[in-house]
Amino acid sequence: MFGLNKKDFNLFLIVIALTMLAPFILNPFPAGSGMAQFNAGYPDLMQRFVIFGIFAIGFNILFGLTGYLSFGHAAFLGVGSYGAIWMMKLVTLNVIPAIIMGVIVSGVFALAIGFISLRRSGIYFSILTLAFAQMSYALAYSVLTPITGGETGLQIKPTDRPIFSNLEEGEIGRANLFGLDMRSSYELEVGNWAFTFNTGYYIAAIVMILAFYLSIRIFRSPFGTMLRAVKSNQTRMNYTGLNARPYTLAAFVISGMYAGLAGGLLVAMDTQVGPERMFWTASGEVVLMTILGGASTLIGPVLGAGLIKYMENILSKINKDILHQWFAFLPDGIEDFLVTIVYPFIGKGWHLTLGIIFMAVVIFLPGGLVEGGKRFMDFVKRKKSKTPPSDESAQSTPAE
Amino acid sequence: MFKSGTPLTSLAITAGGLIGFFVLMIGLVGVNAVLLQTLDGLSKGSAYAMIALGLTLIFGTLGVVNFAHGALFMIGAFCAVTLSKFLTLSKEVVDESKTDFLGNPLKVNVPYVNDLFGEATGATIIDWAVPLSLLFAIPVMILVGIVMERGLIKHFYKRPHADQILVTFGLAIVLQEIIKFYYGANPIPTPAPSAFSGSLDFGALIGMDPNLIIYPYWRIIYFVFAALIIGAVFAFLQFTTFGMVVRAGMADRETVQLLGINIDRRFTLMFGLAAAVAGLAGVMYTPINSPNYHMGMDFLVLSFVVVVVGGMGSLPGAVLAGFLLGILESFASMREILDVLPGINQIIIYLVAIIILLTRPRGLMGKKGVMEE
Amino acid sequence: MAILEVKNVNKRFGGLQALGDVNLSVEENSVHAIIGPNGAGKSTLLNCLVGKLTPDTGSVMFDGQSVLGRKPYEINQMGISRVFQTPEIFGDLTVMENMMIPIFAKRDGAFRMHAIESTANEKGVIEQAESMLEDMSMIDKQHMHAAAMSRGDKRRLEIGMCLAQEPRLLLLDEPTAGMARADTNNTIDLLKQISDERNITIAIIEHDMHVVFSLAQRITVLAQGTPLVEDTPDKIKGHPKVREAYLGESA
Amino acid sequence: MSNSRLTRRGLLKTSALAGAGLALPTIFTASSAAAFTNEPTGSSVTLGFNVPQTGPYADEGADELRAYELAVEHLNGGGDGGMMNTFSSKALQGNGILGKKVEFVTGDTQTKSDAARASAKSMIEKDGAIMITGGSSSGVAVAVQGLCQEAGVIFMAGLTHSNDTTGKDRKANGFRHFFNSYMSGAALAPVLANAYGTDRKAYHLTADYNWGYTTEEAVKASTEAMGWETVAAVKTPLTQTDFSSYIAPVLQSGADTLVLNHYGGNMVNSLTNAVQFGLRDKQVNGKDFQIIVPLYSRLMAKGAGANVKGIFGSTNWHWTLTDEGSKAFVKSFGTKYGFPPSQAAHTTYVQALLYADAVERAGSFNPCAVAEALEGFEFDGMGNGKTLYRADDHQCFKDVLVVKGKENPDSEFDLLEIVEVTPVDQVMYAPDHPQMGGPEATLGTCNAGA
Repeated sequence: MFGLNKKDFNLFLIVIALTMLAPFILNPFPAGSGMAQFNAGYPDLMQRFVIFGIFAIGFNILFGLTGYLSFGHAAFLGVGSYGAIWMMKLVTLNVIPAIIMGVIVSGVFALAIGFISLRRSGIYFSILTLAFAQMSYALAYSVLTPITGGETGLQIKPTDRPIFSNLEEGEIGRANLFGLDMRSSYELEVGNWAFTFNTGYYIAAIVMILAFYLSIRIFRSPFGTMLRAVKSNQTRMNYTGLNARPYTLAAFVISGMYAGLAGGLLVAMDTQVGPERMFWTASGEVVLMTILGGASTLIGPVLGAGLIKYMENILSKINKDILHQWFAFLPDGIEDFLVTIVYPFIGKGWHLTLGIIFMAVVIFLPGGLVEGGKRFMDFVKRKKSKTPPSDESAQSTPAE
Repeated sequence: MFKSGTPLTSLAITAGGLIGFFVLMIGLVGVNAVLLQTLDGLSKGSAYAMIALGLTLIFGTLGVVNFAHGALFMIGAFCAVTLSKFLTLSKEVVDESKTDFLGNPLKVNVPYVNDLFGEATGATIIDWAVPLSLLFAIPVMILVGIVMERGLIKHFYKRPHADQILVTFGLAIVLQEIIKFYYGANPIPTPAPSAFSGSLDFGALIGMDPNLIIYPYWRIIYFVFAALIIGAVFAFLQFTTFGMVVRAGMADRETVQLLGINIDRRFTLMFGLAAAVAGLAGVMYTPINSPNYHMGMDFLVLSFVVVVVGGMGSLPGAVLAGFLLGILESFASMREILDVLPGINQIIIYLVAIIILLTRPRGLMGKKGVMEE
Repeated sequence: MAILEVKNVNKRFGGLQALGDVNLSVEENSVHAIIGPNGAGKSTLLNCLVGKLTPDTGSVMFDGQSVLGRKPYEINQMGISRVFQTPEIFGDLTVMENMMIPIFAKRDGAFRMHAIESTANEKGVIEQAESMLEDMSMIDKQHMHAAAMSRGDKRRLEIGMCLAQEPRLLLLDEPTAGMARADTNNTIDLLKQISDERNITIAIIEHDMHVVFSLAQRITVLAQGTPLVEDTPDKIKGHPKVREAYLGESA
Repeated sequence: MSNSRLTRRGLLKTSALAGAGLALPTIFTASSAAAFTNEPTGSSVTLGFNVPQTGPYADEGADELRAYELAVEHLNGGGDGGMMNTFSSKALQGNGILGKKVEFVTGDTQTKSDAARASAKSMIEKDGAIMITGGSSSGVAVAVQGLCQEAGVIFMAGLTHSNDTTGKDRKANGFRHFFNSYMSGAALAPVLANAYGTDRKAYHLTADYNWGYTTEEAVKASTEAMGWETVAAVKTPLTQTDFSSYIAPVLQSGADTLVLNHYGGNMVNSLTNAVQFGLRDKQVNGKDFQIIVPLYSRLMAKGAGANVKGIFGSTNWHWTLTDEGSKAFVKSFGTKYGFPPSQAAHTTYVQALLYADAVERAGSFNPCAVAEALEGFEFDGMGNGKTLYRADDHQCFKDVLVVKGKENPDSEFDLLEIVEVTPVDQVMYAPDHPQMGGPEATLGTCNAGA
């Protein structure tokens, strides 16, 4: 179906189901209950899940397939965002031209940076990309302030009058899709549960599904095979009459355009850009997302992106009061004790939990979350069939 | 092609370039400014060189992408903080003549060392906390390095670089969060002994007008200290049997193992050594800038750039690149330069890194085949 | 007609004269061996042919066109394939994928952006790859990861990949180095078969005289970077200069 | 789960239709029944405290959060009431806001505009916050202010000192109590002239981003107006940690005063470096060399240790103030937490109270009504003397403190001494002042969302 083999098609269906039903899946706890804290089904976070999913999928096309580790990918996200917001400020508030603009701008940017950086490989390549991204960040923050807004970034202001718009005097333009406001939502109430269906989220989700579909196609195409060949053995590649440079450059540009797409979508969902979006930690974040989920797997990067964004947005919001509420049913002494134990890991300590998860995943699940999922499935299967453990599962851990 | 690969040629090229650069700069901004910024570049470069040296031992030679190296620098700095906190452990004495912010009688902290050694000696000991911390930091850092290697890094030598990045980044976050938990996020002042406050007037020494070329004593000490440490590490690797085995192991690990030498144990010790170098760099850095929990991350990216610009697997390359980038950064911050090229101070290091990597594929003195895949 | 013509090629590395005035011509559809003691410059010569090194002076013509100044992949696209001393294959890919890549390269050239088509739909390429794998008798291993195979199999695969490109000249760099006798013989048979059936010129660098004399129609002996003699195997066998080069001055 | 937090979602429990059937989907944009975004319908109201909990300003964020918790306690009638007792407006009853119990959610801005907006959005979308407040940098303040304008909730800025927040980036839904670069310059200049004379050559080091630019501009303008000469102004990167190469050439330039337009970590490091160079022991042009830090933060200044001694700067508020409001606040904060509050804590506490008071006076949570109640509001008893929330740009005008690093501190909190309380008239400016974005700067119109 759709040119996918059965396995990929099933995965694709699962991804469609997950994204379309996300408002339900991410809101498993009734509103008002103590566990509601863990609900992630509100528009902003759902949007971030899919947008950073796109970012990571794109990064994985470069890193997972060719093995080239770019440490400056956030620059393309940022540049795409700037391109998109200028489109909205000057031309139209419709999100489609803005997103297209983001993709084009970052594609051109990626072409230039990739052309230079891909003259080197391995760590030298990584440092070149890092250097370009850091330069972009530093300049955007300072001397390019007239274009980028500097520290305070760019927003749509009441004085912005895009060419194709009919705003009233003093009205602040809103991102829309042919009049459909990105921020409009339907609220569905079922018993104690409340589910939000947000226009912006669904647009971003559809874009992510398309981006995911495209990435499957790329993975399964001769081009994808060539990219894996680049990773595997460049010498053989050269002596098989293949020029590795345009392949890696194409992968780099595609992946830069994915980043630009994510950047454009970020602006479409939330019309604002700041230069921190290009800081090296943001580049590092997408690397971590991809590795955490499972590099060179199709779904891994999306899972990694989801986990990191979940931690950042949910864990950081838990504070001491909430802890006290959770443990309120316990005797005071035990309650205080538990709060003291848990407190360093939540709220302002969410970084600590993140660090521990990074370490735990890489130590216990080499290959990332996808590998963890596989092991779990193997475990379930083995339980079902009640056969003694075969060697197969042990081998499924890649040795290298 | 053999020729251009030798360290000597690259040194010659660098030296030639630098001389030309200096002449140009002197023409532009005058000899005083150039002298001053060179001095500053050397002191700035000392920190870069020391951190890069330790990182190269781990990253350039053991092949482990150690994102926790910045954290080692930070832990070193907090060794100094910890010792000075320890020395100022105090009992509270109520001073009835003053009041605190709530209007209650003021509680004054009197350090125990004052009780033990008398007020004058106690104050001196506290004053010298940073140099004293060196003694404290060496065993702590070596231990930290060894525990880190045995407990974690050891299992990652053969894993992909991606896994190494994830695990060491995770470790770096955990380490800095632990420090933040105990010491807070704000910088903690850790001054140098008062004997070293103020600055040396170089200009006056060589007969120029006073105040033209002044430089803080502590930064000069830092430079000398860095030179000593770097020299010691080189001497250690060059002249001891241990060092020879390690160098051989860097070149060809399997052969050395075939010779029946336990290279793993030596690598562990080398990790300890690298940690100690980073840590000592951190201890001595505390008076220059008050340490805070994320100072390691601030240096992390820069130190990777320095190592790679120096060339993977080359210790002299790392040191050379450290000083080179330090000096260039200093020059780029001069207002005469900034008037012509606004914002150049923001990007100089990265710009130079790009130029060097494009003209010299393996950095200044890199070895072929180290982490090029 | 000579398909490969090497004229007056010189190559120095610093103070070392690696190749001195090498002249060599390889006849079309022949098996030509280049032998010589260690350090004779065999590998340097080979690298000059495939574009990894550029000679300081001289010319290298393939089928009437100069290969100098071209990149390895361009030279390959001209019709020269190379088999390495240690098999260079795509270890992370399956055997089938390994075999498809040269076929794509043959069909699509050095670069083509075929990013949307599914590899599974490339029926023509798959059929060709299958038939080549059958020829190499590795069809049963097609789903294996290439890195997991034995060294002999890797060698077969590499040769198969080169053949799949239908090259006009196949260069082999000590293809049997480090192989057991049985594997060596299999490789000899394979190469013989190729030369008989496929219309491919073969140039082989080899240490193992058994291999050389079983295969070659002409042999060039290289010593200290210079060709000593070039002749038929029978003549080479008894040539005094060759004995000298190989056995020292005892001849 | 005895006292589960009631959020907007929580309230649905009571308002949801009986039975498990599907409720009618409602669209809550233009045609919604609610009058404004997150209109509180239950017995409680949720405020969003968005402060840096990770990153370099985490300690300031923590102090802001303490102040907020204290404010909530006081609003709900707990504790000693703090500044509610000294506040000139007596609308607050200690029974929550408009009788609704005040609850709050917290978030981490990470001092990044993206993260700050994500956090604020989650408060608005998930927790139903009716007002967002906090922050410790102008980048974040401008970003979140813009978001609140779009979403239709009130934003009460925390620590943000850039002119832009209520200058060119001012928004109808955003309010700032903290002072700004212009006020720092205007307040400092006369004091500096007094202490150091009117014939000085100043050398500026400026953080290379918006806040740095506005501060440099303000300090330059006001010091030049009284006769100082600006020798040079050099921009330093935000990510710079070692300022030695910028400080080394200062003496060569012939300047006798160094102005450090730096904040936070930059300020601590540049000041430490400058003192290291022994600049303050030098004599130039026959005068003692001086260093000035336009914006002081006591929390951060602590990081510079003894280096701050004798160095002039300005601050929004300091715990040693002796007016009734300040005393009440220090007492109630100090009693609860064991140390005196910072200026960040003060401004956020005041903002929380001002918001609550405005709601009470407006009689509605509707952001437009609240904005109207805040605009032109004059009050006293909040630690800064008589204060005006100007309607034109939503900036508070009040006295500004000029402070100096204390030579002999009594305790670790006793770092600054107040040199002068510059009266509000001296720091007043026109709403269309060129430093504030000129005549183009506009608040826009109030947005109530829904």
